[in-house]
Amino acid sequence: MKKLINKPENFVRESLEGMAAAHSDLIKVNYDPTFIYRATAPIPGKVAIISGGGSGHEPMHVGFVGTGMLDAACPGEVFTSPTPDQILEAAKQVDGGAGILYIVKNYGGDVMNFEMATELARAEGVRVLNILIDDDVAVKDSLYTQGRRGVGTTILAEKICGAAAEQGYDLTQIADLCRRVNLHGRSMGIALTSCTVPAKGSPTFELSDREIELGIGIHGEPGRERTDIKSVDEVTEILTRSIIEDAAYSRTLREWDENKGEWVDVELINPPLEKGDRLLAFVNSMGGTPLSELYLVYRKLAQICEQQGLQIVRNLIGPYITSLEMQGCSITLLKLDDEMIRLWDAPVKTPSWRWGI
Amino acid sequence: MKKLINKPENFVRESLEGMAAAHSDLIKVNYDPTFIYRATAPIPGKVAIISGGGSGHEPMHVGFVGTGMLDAACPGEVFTSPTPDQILEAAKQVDGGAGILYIVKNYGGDVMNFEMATELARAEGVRVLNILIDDDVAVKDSLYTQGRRGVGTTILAEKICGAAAEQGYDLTQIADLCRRVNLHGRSMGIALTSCTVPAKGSPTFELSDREIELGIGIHGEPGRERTDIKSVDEVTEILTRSIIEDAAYSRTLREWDENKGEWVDVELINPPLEKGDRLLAFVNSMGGTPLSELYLVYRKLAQICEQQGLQIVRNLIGPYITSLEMQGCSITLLKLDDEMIRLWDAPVKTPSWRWGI
Amino acid sequence: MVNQAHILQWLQVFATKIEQNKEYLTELDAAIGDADHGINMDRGFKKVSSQLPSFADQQDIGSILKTVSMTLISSIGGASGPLYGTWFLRASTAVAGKQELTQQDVLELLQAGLDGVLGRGKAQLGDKTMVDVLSPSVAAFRQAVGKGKTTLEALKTAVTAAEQGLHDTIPMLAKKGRASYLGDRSIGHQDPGGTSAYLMLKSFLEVLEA
Amino acid sequence: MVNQAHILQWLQVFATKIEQNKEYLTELDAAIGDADHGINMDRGFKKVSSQLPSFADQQDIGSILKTVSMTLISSIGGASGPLYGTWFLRASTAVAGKQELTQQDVLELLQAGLDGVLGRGKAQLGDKTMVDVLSPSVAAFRQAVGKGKTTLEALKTAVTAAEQGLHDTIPMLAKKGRASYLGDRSIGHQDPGGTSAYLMLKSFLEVLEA
Ligand SMILES: Nc1ncnc2c1ncn2[C@@H]1O[C@H](COP(=O)(O)OP(=O)(O)O)[C@@H](O)[C@H]1O
Ligand SMILES: Nc1ncnc2c1ncn2[C@@H]1O[C@H](COP(=O)(O)OP(=O)(O)O)[C@@H](O)[C@H]1O
Ligand SMILES: [Mg+2]
Ligand SMILES: [Mg+2]
Ligand SMILES: [Mg+2]
Ligand SMILES: [Mg+2]
Repeated sequence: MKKLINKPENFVRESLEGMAAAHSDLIKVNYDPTFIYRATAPIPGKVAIISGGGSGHEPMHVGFVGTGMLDAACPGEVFTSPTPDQILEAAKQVDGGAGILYIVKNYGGDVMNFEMATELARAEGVRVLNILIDDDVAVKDSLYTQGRRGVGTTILAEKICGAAAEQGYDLTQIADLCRRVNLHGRSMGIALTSCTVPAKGSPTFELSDREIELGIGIHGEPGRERTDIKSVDEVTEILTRSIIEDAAYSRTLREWDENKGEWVDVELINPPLEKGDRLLAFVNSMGGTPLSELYLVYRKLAQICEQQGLQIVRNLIGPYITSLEMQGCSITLLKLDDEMIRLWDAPVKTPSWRWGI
Repeated sequence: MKKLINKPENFVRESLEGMAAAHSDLIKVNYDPTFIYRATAPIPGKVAIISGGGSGHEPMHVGFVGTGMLDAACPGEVFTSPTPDQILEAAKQVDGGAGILYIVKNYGGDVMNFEMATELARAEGVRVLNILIDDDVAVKDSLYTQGRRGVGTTILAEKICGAAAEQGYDLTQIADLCRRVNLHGRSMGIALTSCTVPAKGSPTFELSDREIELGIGIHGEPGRERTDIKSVDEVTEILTRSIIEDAAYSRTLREWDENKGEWVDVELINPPLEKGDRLLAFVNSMGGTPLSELYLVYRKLAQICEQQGLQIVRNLIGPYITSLEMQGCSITLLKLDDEMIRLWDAPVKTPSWRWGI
Repeated sequence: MVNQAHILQWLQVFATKIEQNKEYLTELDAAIGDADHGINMDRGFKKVSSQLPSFADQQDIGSILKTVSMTLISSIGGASGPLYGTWFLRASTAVAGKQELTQQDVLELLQAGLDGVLGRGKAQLGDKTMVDVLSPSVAAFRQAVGKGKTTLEALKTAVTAAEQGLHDTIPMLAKKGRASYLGDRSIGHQDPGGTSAYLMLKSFLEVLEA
Repeated sequence: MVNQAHILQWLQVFATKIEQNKEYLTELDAAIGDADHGINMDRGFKKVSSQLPSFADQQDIGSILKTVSMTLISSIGGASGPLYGTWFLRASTAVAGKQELTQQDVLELLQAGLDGVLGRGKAQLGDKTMVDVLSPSVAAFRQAVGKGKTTLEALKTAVTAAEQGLHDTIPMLAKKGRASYLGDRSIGHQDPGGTSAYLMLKSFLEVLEA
């Protein structure tokens, strides 16, 4: 294993120390338990947004703490969900009295830890809601399974909800908005190479020089299918068609019901994309893929969308949700409405995402 | 070779097509000859800034065309300098009548092509000056050799001079400013892996799982020295000490003398860093290194600077000057003055660098 | 009767087994997950192991298991953190205040742990998770108790059932956990969380046998 | 006498040699540069090759070489673009307006090309560049002419000197070009640009020999 690290067991902590040193104007880091929060938190009267998940996906989520986005992020060990106590402490740190939204990717580990953290926070009188992101169309069937994973749509929801919180939306409004973003986002990814978890020291899987993994998640795990290497146009076609042709997707997700004071199963349906829809197109690097290649993906994606009568009105291209040094990419298409566009364009100032201020 | 590309010979062009599709609000692309320019160029009365070099370093330079930075960028083939006719056409496209500064990295190929382009533009009555960046301390001796390469300081100069041009500085002032930035910037890099030039199809060099290359440039070429893998703290210590302990560096560089109407050799000296200096610390990924690891580098860098009485007042951390998918990093330290800080903080809006607007 | 010393030994043996099998568990997880199960479990049980001396004066087995649960919840993370955490939490409630455990107590402990995992993770038998190890082992223990077997004998049949259950995860198509994202490709691999669950029961048996 | 047909054949043979040696030149550049010399040269000379038919009616050798120069400058890039471009530009000036070249014309062409490279690149003999091939070959040609040799004979000695010069680049420590950044590690490798320069002279010889 060749990495720019010291001891693997100190990797997450030392990386956060680097962030703390670099961005003391924006963020503060708490180490035991570990979370990153806005230097200005809590902000009285503002809904706080918290996300978290395993480390190894940087800049998500730790790089997105700041004005117009997250109030706190809870990084777990590499590819391992954070623990409930971490999340609880972060919640208490940033609670400005207007409630807290947890934005949670739909992985068993994340879901269970955030559910426990919701229960703990509520037991301490902190008003928390919990919205799941499950946008990965590579996962086909939802019945009796874990359902779809949360991937690219996560950070789009963080940006949009972060802006809404900044503009004074209340907790229910932001939870509704977050759910709506999730219902209109779809993603899929591929890998050219595996990645090496520092504590493991060798690649999670081996791919020959002629193979790629289709339908991967973001934890360095293998994908739905292994196939021969293809041109970027073919790869983009597969990803884009899988997203565009994805039918209405129906499943139940657990949300906290404030009236009942318990978890309820909510039935939710993603409407399929339609001609004339306005889209945000997000081409994401898994970490090791050069920006120049992402633009090749975007080129083909834009061509297909145009042919299909889909209108890309915003885009995001770069390494935002990574799996360490993995080579590969993912595409996310989010159907936008006027409100989402306005919130997307709103100013943001975090260590890894900045515009308008 | 596994890459997200179509035919290698179309790589640069198709990547630019992707950029054109994604950023039509900011840039336009001309294909024959190839250059990218601001959608709003020429801007009458504003000095135009042009840079260029081989492709494969994205986002440098093509991602930095826009408000507050470059007016045009001339990408060559992968790791190959652009040609004089490309640069000339770009110059004619963005000339707003106030003259043009070429910011050129000190590589034989770049220097010769930009010199020819300077001569051609001047012959057509376009006022052009030419400032070289040579900041790579890994190259020791300058006498009778090519001298130091231009690396990290290049984009810092582009940002600072771009802001100056936006604020109405005239051509001589901007050339002086660019030279001053170069005289106060120093860089050094290391590689953990090689990279694969698409047209070649195999890695430029092979490193075993226990080796790293010290003192690399940005063209996927091997470095000054091959050594055993080290911890990130050790690597950072080597890079930082090489920069901090670099003595006054003296050499002659060629610049165009407007009065004499010919090239003159200018003797230039980089003063060494001193206790109390205010620095911009730039930790750059060579492309394939995760952001989390860059923060480990920054962590140690900040510790060393503090011990040495050097004050980091600004920083930049991420993949800005890459060598395709190469894993590794470089550190640049730039001594700042008030004017540079003001210009650094000024708004910028380009495909890959944005703040303030 | 199972006493406090047994419980502490069990935790120690389990922690040691996890440490010894750290890489094995991680490799199993690499095949159908994200290559961290051994690392996760070892992080948690190293903490538990370091806490064991502080339990010396603590006679209440329920309290010990509750502390272990909190330690696991706050140090493992991932899916296995809440699952093992919940297993121990519910187990601790089942034997709250007890200084010694009867055969019936052990049965209730095992059943409560399983119920906790089922409630938290919502997996069903056959989903290729630790449930496929925990569930048949509890059933076997209960059956053995019904047949009048000793605790040790019952635990032996429970471990045998766990081993069989673990083996049975290999041909299963995963429906919960990360392996479920692999679809058909999850077939042919042994479940990592089931493997650690088997080690947990095996450790308990070894302590009682000693 | 060297006529227009010789020149066109020479350009064709050189272009073919570059194509055949594209990978070899690139490998040489991978060792001490950035792995693109063969790719660069091939891009330029493919363009030249495609232009050759359009030269059929063009009898002025100077004009032909000037067009070649412009093509190379605008298509090769890197260090070799300006250098080969300048070689051809200065060579074209040396034989401007000529439809046939005397031995003296060839000497002046070679000398002018070398001077162009020296002026543009500022390399000196021994810096491990194409100058180490071009320079001794011009000297050998000049000497042979002085001794009353034929153009063919003179070119033979020039190519022999070029080959020797190329071989001599191997132990050199590079002082110009990318290889110079390698310091001591540049020693023991043959210069890629010198290799293509040798192929250029060799192609000229083959055409005159044919
Ligand atoms: N919903 C669930 N119910 C029961 N067990 C589960 C569930 N999800 C995952 N598991 C168990 O957890 C194990 C994986 O644990 P681990 O690798 O530590 O967590 P993660 O999947 O978050 O990386 C699986 O092998 C499986 O036995
Ligand atoms: N200053 C110089 N003078 C003469 N020849 C040079 C000089 N710099 C480089 N070269 C020649 O150019 C060759 C490299 O060409 P090429 O690989 O195409 O360009 P680049 O170095 O820009 O990638 C070297 O092998 C060397 O012979
Ligand atoms: Mg995990
Ligand atoms: Mg080159
Ligand atoms: Mg796992
Ligand atoms: Mg080269």
